[in-house]
Amino acid sequence: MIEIIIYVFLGIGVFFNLLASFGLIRFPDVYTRLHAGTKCTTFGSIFLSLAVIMYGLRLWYLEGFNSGNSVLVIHTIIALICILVTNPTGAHAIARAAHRSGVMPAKAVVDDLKDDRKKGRGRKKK
Amino acid sequence: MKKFIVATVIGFLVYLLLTTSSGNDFFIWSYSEIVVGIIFAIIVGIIVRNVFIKDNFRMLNPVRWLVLLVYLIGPFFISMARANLDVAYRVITGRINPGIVKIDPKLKTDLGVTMLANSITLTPGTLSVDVDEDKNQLYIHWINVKEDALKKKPRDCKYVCGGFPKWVRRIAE
Amino acid sequence: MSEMSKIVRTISNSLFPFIMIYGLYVIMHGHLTPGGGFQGGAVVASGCALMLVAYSSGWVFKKVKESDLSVLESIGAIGFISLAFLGIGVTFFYNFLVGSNLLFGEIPPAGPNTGNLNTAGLLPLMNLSVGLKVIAGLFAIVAVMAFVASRGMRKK
Amino acid sequence: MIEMILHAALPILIVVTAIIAVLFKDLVSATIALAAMSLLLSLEFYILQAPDVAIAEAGVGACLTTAILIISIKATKRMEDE
Amino acid sequence: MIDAFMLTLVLLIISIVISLIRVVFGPTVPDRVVGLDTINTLVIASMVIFGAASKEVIYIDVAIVYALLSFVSTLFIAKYLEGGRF
Amino acid sequence: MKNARNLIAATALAICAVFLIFSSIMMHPFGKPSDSSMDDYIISNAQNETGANNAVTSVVFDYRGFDTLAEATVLFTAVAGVIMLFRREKHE
Repeated sequence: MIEIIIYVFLGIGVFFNLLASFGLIRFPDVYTRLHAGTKCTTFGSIFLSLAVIMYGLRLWYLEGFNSGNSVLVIHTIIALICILVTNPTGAHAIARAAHRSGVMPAKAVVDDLKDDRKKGRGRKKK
Repeated sequence: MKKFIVATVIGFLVYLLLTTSSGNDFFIWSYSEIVVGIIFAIIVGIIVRNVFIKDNFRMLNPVRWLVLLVYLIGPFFISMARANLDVAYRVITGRINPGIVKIDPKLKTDLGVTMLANSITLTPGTLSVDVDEDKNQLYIHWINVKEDALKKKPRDCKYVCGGFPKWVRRIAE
Repeated sequence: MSEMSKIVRTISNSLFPFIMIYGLYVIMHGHLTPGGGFQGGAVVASGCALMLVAYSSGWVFKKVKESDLSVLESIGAIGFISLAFLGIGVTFFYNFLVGSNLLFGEIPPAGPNTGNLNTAGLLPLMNLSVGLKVIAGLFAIVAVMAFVASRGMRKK
Repeated sequence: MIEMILHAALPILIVVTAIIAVLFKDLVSATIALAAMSLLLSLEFYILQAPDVAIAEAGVGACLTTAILIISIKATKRMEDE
Repeated sequence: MIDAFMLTLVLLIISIVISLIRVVFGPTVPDRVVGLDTINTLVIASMVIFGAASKEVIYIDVAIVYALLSFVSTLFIAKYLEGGRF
Repeated sequence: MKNARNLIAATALAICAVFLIFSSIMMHPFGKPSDSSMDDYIISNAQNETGANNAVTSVVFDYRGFDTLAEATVLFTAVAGVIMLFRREKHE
């Protein structure tokens, strides 16, 4: 039973990771590529880590309470938390750097940030 | 002094999490691990006490952590799954309508703004690009701009991030 | 404009103690798990570089001076060499603590096991001194270079 | 069989990223390619079951080397002269 | 079970190759950084998978180190691109 | 002139490639060194003699301690050089 759950989780994780790299190729500009590259890899990594956590819990149950398998479960949870914290922050840093270095979104309907930055710069010059 | 004690206790708990199943003197830890962990936690607490906690001790309340857990498992995870299906749809069809909008979530603390920005980055169709340092307003790249949202100048929150500011206010303020 | 945005600063503040605890864990468990003085020292130095990039080099040099970093590195080097000299009664680098009832004196059972921290004699102490040396040295290189780069930009 | 594929594919990727890092004229792009090479090299060490070297490569190669190179580029000119 | 993990690892390597195309042909520098960020997360995921596949408990430590430190190099490049002083 | 230089470089590259391919064909199988007496000694005795579970650390810090000493010297020299090169002048 639990093996089927592990297989399903592995399948979902690999599907979303592949989707992320295809989205990276297909989208037209930096910001939409960040959408694919951040969300899909984070979601896929969550499911891959959940599969490993299930596997470790199963080993922990089979081999007894004092075997070393608790390290597998807890360290995977810590790695998952690190990914969840650092990944969106890195995406935010890249997006801000791209906008400040002059890469504008392609085919944009509305761009409030550009207008506000232009206004602020004008005020500083006066 | 209070900052030092909080940083030390949190460092010690993290060290205990890292060294599970090292013996069976004290549950699944051995005494030598605990002694070394206390020494390291004191060193780290002395170094980071002014950086780790600025001035507020709101997150020490365990009820807030419980609400955070409920938030992560419930609405956050569901909207994250919706986000990924949305991205899959856009990868296959290639239909986008992007723009950068400005919203005013009316949050006061740094932690609240950080949590809201990271939640927005991981949920459907939105990505936080920049933050106003004084007024805590967020600039958000939106992959599919709706016409209704463009009427007022600080755009309406409910189109972009749903009920997230309410949850974040309950957790971090 | 020398600091990064508010989100990056908040995340760096809450991640910095965790990186330090993790690096000290890698240094201290060098004789049980993969890692050791050099690896853990590189991890802690990278954590300090995270603070340097989130704030600025001027902010870092208000907290710690480069002469302090030099002193820390020298303490690490002297500790390592004196630990090696302590066993000069038999040979240089003689591990005299193994098998005695002093600090870190036990001998683990043969074969694969989860391990006990209180083993291996001089090795944890040497790991600690090398770790101190690597932390101070690598962070001093990065911080001094960043400070000189920003000062050169200001002069123009 | 699957391990053979891994041991054949990863070194080819490492060589490709190294050649890219040499060929770029923009130094920031070359640094990015070098960081990607360092990541893949660490994965190769990890698959060859040498986690000690993998941690050292992670700390020094992927983080501190990138930092030092970026700081040096900041203090000098960015584009390479023809 | 082990075969499933190894097959997952091969698929992750294929996805790393596809992301590498964006690093090579990205028209601007931020595009290349996005590719590097994606490769970071994929490498962390494959390290976790291989640690479970080889049944070595202590190998997961390397994945934690990578998850913490790859973020720092991304921040350095981002700070250079937005023109801030170090 | 430039043509001749390219020719020499191509020849050297070809010779190097031939030797590398030959050595990779003649290489030992993975995990089986040609002389394994030293490895066997360390694998069987390291845990008992130094008391460390991780054999790599026992080699680096105990059996081959002088290498680590030299590495520490290299790092010390590098840090001293960088700090001396980028020192802050007092009169500024």
